[in-house]
Parts: sequence; C-alpha cells; structure tokens
Amino acid sequence: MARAMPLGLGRSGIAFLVIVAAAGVLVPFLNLATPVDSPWHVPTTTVVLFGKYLCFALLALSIDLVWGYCGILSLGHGAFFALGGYAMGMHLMREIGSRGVYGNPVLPDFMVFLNWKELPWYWYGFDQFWFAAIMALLVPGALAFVFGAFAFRSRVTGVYLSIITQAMTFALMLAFFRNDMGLGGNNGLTDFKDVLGFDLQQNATRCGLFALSAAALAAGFLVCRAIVSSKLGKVLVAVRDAESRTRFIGYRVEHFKLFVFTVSAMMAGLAGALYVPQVGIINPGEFAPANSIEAVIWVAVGGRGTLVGAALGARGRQRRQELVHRGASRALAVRARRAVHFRHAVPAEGAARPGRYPPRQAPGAAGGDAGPARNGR
Amino acid sequence: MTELVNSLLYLDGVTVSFDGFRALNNLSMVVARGEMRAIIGPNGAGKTTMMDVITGKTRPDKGDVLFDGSHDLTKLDEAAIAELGIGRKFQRPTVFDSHTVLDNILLALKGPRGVFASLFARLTGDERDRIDTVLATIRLTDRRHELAGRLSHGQKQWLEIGMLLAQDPALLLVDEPAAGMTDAETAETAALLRRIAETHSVVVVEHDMTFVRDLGVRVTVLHEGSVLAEGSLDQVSADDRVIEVYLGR
Amino acid sequence: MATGPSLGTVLRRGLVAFALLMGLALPVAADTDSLSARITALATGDFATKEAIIVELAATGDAAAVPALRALGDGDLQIRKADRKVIIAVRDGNRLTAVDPVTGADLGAVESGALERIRVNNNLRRALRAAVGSLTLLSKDVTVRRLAAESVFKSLDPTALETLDQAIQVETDERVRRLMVQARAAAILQTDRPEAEKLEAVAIIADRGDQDARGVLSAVAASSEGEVKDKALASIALIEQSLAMWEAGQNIWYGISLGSVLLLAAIGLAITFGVMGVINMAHGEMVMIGAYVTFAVQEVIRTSAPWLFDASLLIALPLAFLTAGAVGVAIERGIIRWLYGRPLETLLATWGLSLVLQQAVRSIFGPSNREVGAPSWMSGAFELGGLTLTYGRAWIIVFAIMVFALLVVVLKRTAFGLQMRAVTQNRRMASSMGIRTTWVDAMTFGLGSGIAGIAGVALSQIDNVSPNLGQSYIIDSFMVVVFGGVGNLWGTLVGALTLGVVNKFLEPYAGAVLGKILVLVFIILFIQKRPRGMFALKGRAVES
Amino acid sequence: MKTHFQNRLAAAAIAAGTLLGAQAVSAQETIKVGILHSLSGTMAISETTLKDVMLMLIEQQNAKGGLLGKKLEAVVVDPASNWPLFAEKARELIAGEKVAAVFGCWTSVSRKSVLPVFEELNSLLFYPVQYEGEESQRNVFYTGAAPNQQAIPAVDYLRDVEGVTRWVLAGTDYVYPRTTNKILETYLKDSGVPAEDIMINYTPFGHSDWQTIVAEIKKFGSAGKKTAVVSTINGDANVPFYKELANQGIKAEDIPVVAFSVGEEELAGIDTGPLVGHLAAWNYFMSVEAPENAEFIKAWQAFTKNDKRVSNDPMEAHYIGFNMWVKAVEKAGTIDPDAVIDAIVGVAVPNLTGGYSAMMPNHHITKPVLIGEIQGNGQFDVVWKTSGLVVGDEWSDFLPDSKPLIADWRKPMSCGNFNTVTGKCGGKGT
Repeated sequence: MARAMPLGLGRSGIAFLVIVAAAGVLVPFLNLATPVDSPWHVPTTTVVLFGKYLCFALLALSIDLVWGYCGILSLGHGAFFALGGYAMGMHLMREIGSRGVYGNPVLPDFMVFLNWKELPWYWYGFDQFWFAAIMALLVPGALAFVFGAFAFRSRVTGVYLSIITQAMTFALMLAFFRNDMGLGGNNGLTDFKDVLGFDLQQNATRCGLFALSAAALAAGFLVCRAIVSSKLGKVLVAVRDAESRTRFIGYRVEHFKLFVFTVSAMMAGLAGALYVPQVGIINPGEFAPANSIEAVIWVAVGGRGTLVGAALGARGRQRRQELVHRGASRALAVRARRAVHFRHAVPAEGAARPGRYPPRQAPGAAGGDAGPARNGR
Repeated sequence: MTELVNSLLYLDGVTVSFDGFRALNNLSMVVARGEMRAIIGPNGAGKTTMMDVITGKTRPDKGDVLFDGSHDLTKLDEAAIAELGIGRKFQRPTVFDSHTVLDNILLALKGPRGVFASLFARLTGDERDRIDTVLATIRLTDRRHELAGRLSHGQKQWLEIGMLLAQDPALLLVDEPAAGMTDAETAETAALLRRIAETHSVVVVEHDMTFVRDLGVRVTVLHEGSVLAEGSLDQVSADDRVIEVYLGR
Repeated sequence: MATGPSLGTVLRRGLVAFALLMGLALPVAADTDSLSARITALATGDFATKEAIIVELAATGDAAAVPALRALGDGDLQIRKADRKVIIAVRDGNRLTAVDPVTGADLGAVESGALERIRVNNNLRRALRAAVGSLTLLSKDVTVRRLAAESVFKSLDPTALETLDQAIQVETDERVRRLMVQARAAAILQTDRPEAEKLEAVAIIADRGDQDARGVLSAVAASSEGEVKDKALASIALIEQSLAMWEAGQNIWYGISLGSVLLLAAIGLAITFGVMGVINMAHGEMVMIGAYVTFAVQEVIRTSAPWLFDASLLIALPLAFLTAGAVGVAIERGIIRWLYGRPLETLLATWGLSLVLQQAVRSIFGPSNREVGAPSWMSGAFELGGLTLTYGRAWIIVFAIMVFALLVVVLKRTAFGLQMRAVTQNRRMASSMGIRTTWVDAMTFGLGSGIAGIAGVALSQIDNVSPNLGQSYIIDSFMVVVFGGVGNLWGTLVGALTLGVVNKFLEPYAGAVLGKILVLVFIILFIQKRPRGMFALKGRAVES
Repeated sequence: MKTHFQNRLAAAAIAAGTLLGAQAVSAQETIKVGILHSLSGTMAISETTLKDVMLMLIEQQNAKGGLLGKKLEAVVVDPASNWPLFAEKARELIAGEKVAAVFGCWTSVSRKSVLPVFEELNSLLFYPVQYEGEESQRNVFYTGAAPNQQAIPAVDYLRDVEGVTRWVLAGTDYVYPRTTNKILETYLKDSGVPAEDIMINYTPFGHSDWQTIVAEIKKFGSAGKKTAVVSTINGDANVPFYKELANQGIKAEDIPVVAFSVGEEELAGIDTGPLVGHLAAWNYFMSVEAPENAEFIKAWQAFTKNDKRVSNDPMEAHYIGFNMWVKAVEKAGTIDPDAVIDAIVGVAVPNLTGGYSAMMPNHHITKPVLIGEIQGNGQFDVVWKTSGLVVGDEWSDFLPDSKPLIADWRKPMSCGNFNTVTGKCGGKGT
C-alpha cells in the first residue's frame, strides 16, 4: 500500500469513487429492474446489507481522517455515529405520527405506555426532516467541538485521549440506557414507518437509501481528500508526526485538531443518520465502547492514513459477520487473530515507510530532546 | 532599563523547578538586537529548559521573559511566540518525516497560520520563490521532492535550519546544530549560521567548542540553572570557575 | 417490671389465635404421643394447617419438639414413602440416615429417592422461627438463648410472654437478658395491656434505637392512640435522627468498600499500564482467570475434600496468582514485547486477545455463570454502632489494603522492584548495567497480571463468575489508574477510594445510573484540568 | 485496490446466487424452521439453551415422521446479541432460506428489531420469553408470559398469603421492568396501597454494587409493615444482588423477594443456601410434578447428554409454541403463513405443568401461574398456583392509554390494537 499523499485524487482514489458510484447506481438498478429469478438480480437482503456497509465505510473514513492524518486515536467515534442515528431516529419516530399502536399523534409509543404526558423539549423540531438532518450533523459536531475544545486545549494526547473518549462513549451509553432520558431506553427507537413519505419497507426506498449512502460515502471521501490534500492536511500530518515542532513553527495545533475532529464527528453523524433508516433501529448498544474499538480496527486493517483502505476495512465487518454465522467462537478467534496479525504487519509497514516511526521516538512525542512537561497550565 | 529597550530578548530572575529540582535558578540574560550569542554549559545546566521557557513550552515559576521590549513571553503559548518571530531548532533534528522537503519548507513559510487560511491556501509565485531561495541556501534544491525522513542526519539538521529561515523570525534559537555532524559539515554549518546572523538575532546552544570558536561570538556559560560567566570564548575559558565546572575538581 | 404479666390475657390471646387458625382449640398436652402425633400431622394438610400445628407445638413449651421444627425449617423433615412415617433425614457426606423426630432414635440408612420432603413456605418459616425461639429461650447454651431472644423479638408473638417472663427471671447473661426484655416489650405492645405498661415497653424498645426498633414502634404508632402513640412517634423521630447520622458513616463505608473493589481491579493495571505503559485491554480477563481459578479450586474441594471449603479462597490465592501471572508472562513474551513504544497497536492487539481469552473460557467452562460459594468467615454481617458491616466486604477491604501494601514493598524494597523501576525509567542504562531487561519486562507484566488474578479471587465473592466478568471492570480500572496518575501506585489507591466514595455519596441522590455517569463526566473534566492525573510525575523523565 | 474490491463483489454475488439455487432444490424435500437465538455476545448465556431445545423438538418431530410428510430442517443463525443484526438475520431466514416459521428472540429490543421484517415478508415468529406486553402483531405469537400472567398473580400471592402491605419495585432500567412496574404501581394503588408504601428503584444493566440499594430496602422495610421486594432485575445483576441480600442478612422470612427474571438457569450460578424462601413467579418450574414434564426433562437431559441440565420457563414456552405450530400446520394442511395464522387461533396443546395451553385470538396463550420458593438445591418449590389458566393480556388494563385497546386477529376484526372506545383499529393508520 503506497503512501498516499498526492495532491490530486490518485489512482486508487479515482478507482474507489468509480466503484462506489457504480455500486450506488447498479445495485439499486439490479434490485428493482430485474426479476427475482434472474441471475443478475440483487436480493433485497444484499441491498440492505451493503447499504449498512456503506455507512460503516463512512464511519471508518471519519476515523481515518482524525487517526490516520492527525494522530488522534478516538475510541469514541461510535458515539458520534450513534448520535447522528438518534437524530434521524427521532425524526422517523415523529413521522410515525398517529400510526403508532396507541394512535397518539404526538407522543411515540414508548412514551405513551410509560405515561409521559407531553413531549420533552428536545424532541421539538424533529418532526421536520430538515431539522433532523441538520441535527444529525450538528449534535455530533457540537459534542466533538466542546469535548475537543477542552481536551485539545489541555493537551490531552495519545493514550489519555483514547481513554477519555472511551469514557465519553461509555457515559453516553449509560445515559441513553436510562428510560428517563426520553429516548426509548434500552429498546431505543424502532417501528419506523416512512421517511419523507417513502415507505421504509419498500424496496424502492431501500434502494434510494442505498444510493444516498453511496453518494454520502463518495462525498465524504471527496471532503476528506480535499482536506488532506490542502495545506491544512499537511499541517495535520505534521501534527501527527511532530506535534510540538508544529507548534513551534507557529501553528495553533489545538485549533487544527478541533477542526478536523469536529468535521470527522459530523461525518460519523451523517453515517449514523443514514444507517438508522436502513436497519430500522437505533439503541444505546451503538454507544458500546467495543463498537468504537471495532471501528478503529477496520481502519487499522484497511490501512491507517489511506482513506480508501479505511473505507474498505469497514467491509471487513461483513466477513466477520459471515463467520459469526458459522460459529461465534471461530469468528472471535479470527477477529482477535486479525488484531494480532495486524501487529506483525506493522513493522513491515513501518519499514516500507521510512521515518514513519523513527526509532526511539514515538509519534506525537517528538519535539526535540525530552523537554520537561509544560507546567503551570 | 536601557538594556530592556535595546534588547530583543530579556530574561530576568527566571526560576523553574521540577519536583524540587531547580532546572533554572534566577537566570538573567539579555540578547541584543542583531546579536549572535552562543550558550555553553555542562549537561543539566538548564540550556534546554531555558529554550523551553523562551518558546513557551515551560512556564517559569518566577521571573520575567520579555521579547522585543514589550511582549511578555510567559503569558503566551508556543504558537503565539512563534508568530512573534522566535524560531527554534531542536537538539535532535525534528522535521516532518512523512512530508517532502518542499512541504516541510512550505509549512514553515511565513504566512497566515489559521485553520481556514490553511484549508484554502494556494501557493503563490512569491512563496514559490522564497521556498526556492531557502532550498538553495540549505543546498537541498535537488532533493526537494524527497521525503524528509529519507534525508541523512546532517541534511535533516540543515532542513530544520531551512525551516527556520522560511519562518523568517527575528530571533533564532538553535540547539546543538552541529551534533552528529562530520567536521566538514560542522564548518559549513557554522558558516551558514554566521550568514544568517547577518540579518537575524541568533542564540546557539552548543557543546562543541570548535564550533563555538568557529562562530566567534560572545559566549554565555550556564551552570546549575544560572549564568556562570559571560564574554568571549577566550575570556570564559580562562575563568577558573568555568574550568572547574567543565573539568571537575 | 411494675406488674407481672397477666396469665389470663396470655391464655386468652393464645386461644384466640388458635381458634382463628384452626377453627377449634386443642387441649394442651405435652406427652410424647401427642408430640409425635402432631409431628406426623405435619406430613399432611395445607400450609395453614401446618402453621397451626407449629403454633400448638410452641405453646406446649416442650423443647423436645425443637429438633423436628428445626429440621422442618431446613427441609430435612421428610416422609418415608414406604410407611408414610415422618423422619428427620441426616446427611453425612453422601450417606443419608433416618432419625426419629421425637426420640432421636436411629432408624437406619435411607435412599433420597425413598423420601418426600415436607414443604414449607415463608409463613411457615416465620412460625417456625417464632416457635423455635420461644422453645429455646430456656436452653442451656447462651448462644441459642440469644438467637431465641432475637427470633422472639422479630416474631412479636404475645403467646411467648409467659416463657419470656420465666426466662428473664433465670437469665444470667446481661446481653441476652436485655434482648429478652426487649422481646418482651415488643410482645407486650401487641397485647391490650394497660397503657402504663405499654409506655414502659415503648421506652425499652426506643432504647434499642435501631431499624428493628423503628419497625416495631412504627407499627405501634399506627395501631394505637393517645399517649402511647405520641411517645412512639417521638421515639421514632429520635431513632431516625440518629440513624441519619449513621447513614453518612454507612455511605463512607460503602464508598470505601466500592473503592477497595476498584483498587483491586485496577492495581494490576497500575503495574502493567501505569509502570510499564502497556495499554493492556486484556487486563480484565486476568481478573476473570483468577475468578475461574477460585471456581475450579472450590469444585475440587467440593468433590474431594469438603472440610477444606473454608480455606478454599486461601488455597485459590497463590494458584490464581500463578495462573494469571503465567498467562501474563506468555502474553508479554508472545505479543507485547514486539509492541513496546507503540501504544495504539498494543491496545488493539490486547483487545483482540481479551476476546480470545473470553471465548476460551466460554469453551472450557461454558457461557453461564459459575457458582463460587462464600466461606463461613466471609458470610453474614456484624453491627458497629448503627452500621451494618458485612464480613465479605470488610475482608475485601482488608485484602485490598494488604495487596497494595505488599506491592509497595515489592516495588520499593526488593531487588526485583529496583530493577523494575530502573528498566522503566531508563531501559538502555539499566541494560548496560547488566539488568536483563527482557526478563524484567516479562516478570513485571507477570506480576501485574498475577495481582489481577488474585483480585479475581476477591471479586468472585461479590460478582458473577462468567466470561464477561473482566469486561465489566476494564473501563473502571483504566479510569482509576488515569485519574490517580499513571505510574504512581499511591495515586491509584487514592484514585480508587475517591471514586468509590464519590460514587456512593452520589448514588442515594442521583440514583445508581446517573451517579456513575456523573463520575465519568467528573473524570473526563478532571483529565482536562490535570492531563496526567492526580499525582502526575513532573519533570523530564515523563515525556521520554 | 480496484480489482480487490471487484473480486469481493463478484464473490458475494456468486455466493448469493448459489445460496438461492441450493435452497430451490432442498425446499421441496424439507420444511425449514428458523432458529434466531444469540449464540455469542451477552445474551448467549440465556439464548443458547433455547436453540438446543428447538433442535431437540425438531428432532423429536422428525422421529414422529415429520410434518405433512416432510422432514423438518432446522436453520440456525447467530444474531450475536446485536439488535440490528437480528433484523438482518431474520430477513436472511425468511427471504433467503424460506423458512416456514421462526422461533427466536429473547430481549424486547431484539423482537422490536425484527417485527417490521416479519410484517413485510409475512412470516411467523414464536417469541418464548415473558415480556412487558403492549404489543400484538399479526405475525408474532407470544408464548411467554404477559405481565398479568406473572407479575399480578405474584403480587396477589404476597398480599393475600404473606400479608405484604409495603412494596419495593426494583428493576433494571429497561422497558420490561419499567412497564411492569408501571402496571404494578397502578394495580397496587387501585387496591388501596398508599403511595408512600411503594418504593421504585432502577439500576443499570449488570449493576454489581448493591450495598446502597439493599440498605435502602432494609430501611424501607423497617417501617413496621410487612414488606416485599418485587424484582425485575435482569440477568447478571441478580447474582450480586442476592449475594448482598444474603450478606446483609435479609431473609425471606423478613423481606421476601419475588423475581420475574430468575429461573433455574440463573440460580445455577448462585449458592442458593442463604436464599431459601425467596420467590419467583413463572408459568413453569422444573420441579413441577407432571408426567409430561418428567418426560420432557428426561428427553432434554438425554439430548444434551448431561443429567444435571436444568429446564426453565422459556424452554416450556418453545415446547408449547412449537407444538402449536405443528398442530396448526397440520390443521391448515400447508405451511403458508396466512393459512397457519388463521388455523392456529384456538389450537390447544399440552403444556408441561399437566394441563393444556391454547392460542388466543390476541396471539397470546393461556397459562397457569405458579409461585415457587427457592430451595437450597437451586430448584423451586411450588407454593401456590392459580386455580385455572390465565389468558395473556396484551394491552394492560392498568395503563391508561392501553386500557381501551384489544387485539383479535380473527376475521373480520384482524386487528392488533382495536380501540373499543373509538371503535377503530388504531394500528393500521387511517
């Protein structure tokens, strides 16, 4: 895997875009326009499955942007994904309207039977699609902004950052599990009927969502590409490789990190928002720390710092799930083996990329000789 | 106070301690505009800590650090200090290994440092010319598209100096520029620094006495966090206390 | 005691109770025949009938009924299917012997299949407790008398008054006597005795000042009026005041207890992560291994040496240390040593490893929870003023402190500890001084894992022993170490106790879930303030 | 990179193709039965057993000659305790494998996740676990208990037999305890229990430090009134809860705990010695003396080759559900879902407690309710039993919005949430 830092798209990038675009057009076409018994027919199961992977790929892309290019290992990106999902889920919940089992035009079913009397304030506005769509980007973005502003200003880096991002997603999971949050507790949000008037159980809608996910992935890829190939992208890599050096030549590192972290969170939120109508459920399980770690593993397997690889790595989940189908133990063993295998791959990778891991010098810890900690802050 | 007005860098009574250990102990020093100063001292004398204080990496417990007579460096962070015009070269060469030589210079090039300015930055002809000039100065023109990580140790040192030049600071802090270089390289580096000093103020920290002699500038000797002696190299090397510190009892 | 108990009242109350339960009052007789007839009658009839018989048996005052009643409560009073005779089944190892419930005569060995258990429910158990209590008030054994007095106190049974009076007269042990007086007072409050007597009883109960007293008085306050009610209410208010004070102490105790659990879970990580800098996501699985070792040890003891059961945890400790330590050394040699200086890869590799270990345990021991019993010295609770402290928790606190102290000694006072610190501070220097750094790495990691293993022995006492055990502690462990300050054992100690106490003080107000969330948010904010934890090391060494 | 991706795509397409082709052949010879239980992840602990029970039942049915002259074939998938994956696997079973019926799910959220799939693809789901009610779907058959088949009789027992007047409703914070406690709260208040005599407490999943809560329960219970705990605490949190109860000396004689989620399987991980007398309410206990039960346990222990294996309530639910489905298919003469849905209402099969259970028009079944006390050997002693069978009530009468709703899937009503006040079927929109 060549070190991809070209100013343009690069061959692999173009190929990736072509494939995503082709899939975005072909899969829906083959599902809708061919008869079920045709050899060319793509079954609905596959459409749903691949639609899911497209969303995972977008999530992986967003992680690669911060980890691969800026050295921020977020073990809490699943939280942004889930928040985007919840924003969309809340809209879909409101869309049900009076078709819920109790026929209450305003309150979702779970609120009705738990005796909620009125809609909590944070549900206002979600009856509008545009509002939900904005929130799906804004809420993860805002969380990332606030969290990042604190963390990066205080120069929480490396492992510490990873661990507090875990704590963040864990705390959110516990919070969303609470029924008092008014977001459906453990069951989360389900029973969706339609989106923008399209019935979610129609294949056409599914295909539409699939195409939309493909488009979002392509757009996300282009955005990431634009960022990493701009001068800002060079600064990010500089931060990853030698953070204090970057500071000493006058870049305010925390601002750059904050920017890219927020953009990445919004991408993850978008991925979540597209994921929810396709799988039909969002619940606090999506916040589980293990999910975030798994997403990082996709990126690691696909190739950190290569956007294409990250997106493809997410498809590794497909193989894992197939294996789970055959026997959980084997799947877990494979997943673990892959994680172990990955470590063997790294030295080789490092050798192929000279200077990537200079001896005796961990990335991020650079900055000349071991200077004393900045105290007083 | 006249010192303060004329000085580019002014340190007064700076003290830094780590867990009871005093890395800097009531250090006072003045670097005049346009001056090149060499700083020597044994290990643990506080040379690097002093650099850290000047560049904002470490906050002093006590004391004043003023730049250009008016900027209180103890209140600013690294990026702000760099923007004021203080550039720093590290002891161990730190360049951006996975960037090309060209990009390294480009990143250091004087210009807007904001997030969005970077996002939408386009390389202008003027900037290209400045980069070319810097590359020529550090003799890396023909390796401009190579990854910085592939350069030799000496070339990395030069690249880092080149980045300093691109930054065009009023004051350069150079930490052991000759470490790990061959004699020929060392001499060339000294020549380069002298050339730079024609237009900039420079503070050089160095162990290598030959190199310091090559520079031929005023020398400050640090010991246990404070100034032990100051003067020309010949003066300080005749100082009994300096001899004691360097050679031991 | 101003006036003696009126016998008439007692009898009348007792008879009313009989009549209610049985619909008829049986003559009171204490000879063996009617005793065994009544016990035989326990074999038939529904729960209400059985309850009436038990009340009768208690009323006879015949202590000969006690073994049968106790056996009934323990589920050992059984029916021999062959002749429908009621016997007590005595288990000795795998042998089952039938014993006559009245005479205690040995009736020979029986098969468990040939017996049918006489069923009891909670109402019967309550009746049995009261009956055994009142029948054993005059026992020779002081412990039995104390338990009897406590049972009678709880049963609030006025029919026991007569026996109580007798027992109080002859009681020599001051504590037991006080309990009996309290039991008598509680019983008197259930009768319609004169107000003066009741007021005195209220005073006696109020003097007791604990939750049970509050319970008795609340019932009195609800069912009586006039001065008695006022006095009861006033006493309740006083008791509640003092209980509220104790409650703060209780919270501190719970906090320390939770903190000691966190400390145990985190202390191994303080070595592997804190000292060595290895992000060991498989740390929780080391704890799990320790817990499973405990389970295995108990299994072996159960089948081959039941008398050793109380020592099972002590036996498990070194085994858990060695097993988890060996696994730790294997992990270090096999995986982690290739990854030093690359924390993120270490994290992912050990995370994968944790899944492998979980799955391995799942395949060996099955996915469901395993039963780890508590030795008798860890069961139950003791009272300390108004606090109820459970032995299990108390031992865990003691144990956590011992492990901590031991670790500090190992690190500070032994040659290995010195080498370990040397290696972590300056590997090259240590190596050039002749320290076998790779060996020290492996041993250090083994030590951290082994400590996690013995933590597992303790945690098996309070949590599920399942493949998921480790998962539930891993995040908390990291929080504790990071919060306390990496590389600082004392930081881990203070961090664990702080988080424990904060959590337990939040819990009553915010609820368990919100409390935990708040603690996490607190840690996140704290890390912003002090990015390297509470007791961060300063200086140049940190960043190298 | 490109070729890699294309290869994968092609491989996936080929794999899908062969899958479809393969089953076109086999569908003629066998009837497929889908089993949708988590075999990995957090729920594997409970659900793996149910998969085994289904395999045994299918094997037994095949030994009896199969169904409609064809052999039954079990198709097992593993949704790995991952809720979206449940929906995906359900789709795979129905659309891909063309199974005739699916037996599966444990948690409410997994059921909620698959519901739309069953509705869309019109297939059958037999759901074997006690749940919160408030649902009746045409394609789903609820063979576990509704709240009125478990919670309400348990409270009645405690009130009437043990004389309890003060109540702690303790549960894990998720929808089943929340709903059950809402129902119980209304039920208790309706029966005259004042609000200050009810304490409600929720804890997170897997809660392990119960010191504070047990102390609170103890305090609440010392108010001079007979107190009981109604526990809807879920799975793993139970072990530390019971351990703490035992340690703090709360005996069943003082404050009994009645649990709705603790069965024989859960008790296998606890030393039940100190817990003797605490209660559970179920529709089946392994200790029930009935010839069907003895036979079932014998077959089960033989099937699993383990004479210590326990049976529990959800297993019985699958036993009932499977036999009902078999009978309905035989009655309809086809596996066609619509025909089976029509045929199955009214079908009655023996349950394991010595009686018959029947499928009601609301797709819930009739069951006896048993109260058992924990014994030292990890089993339950049945101490009380409803005199007759109780019909599962999908829409609770104790929740204001659910009170007017009824479900009846017989024609012509065919509605899961008919509003008796407005006279309209609410669930189908307008």
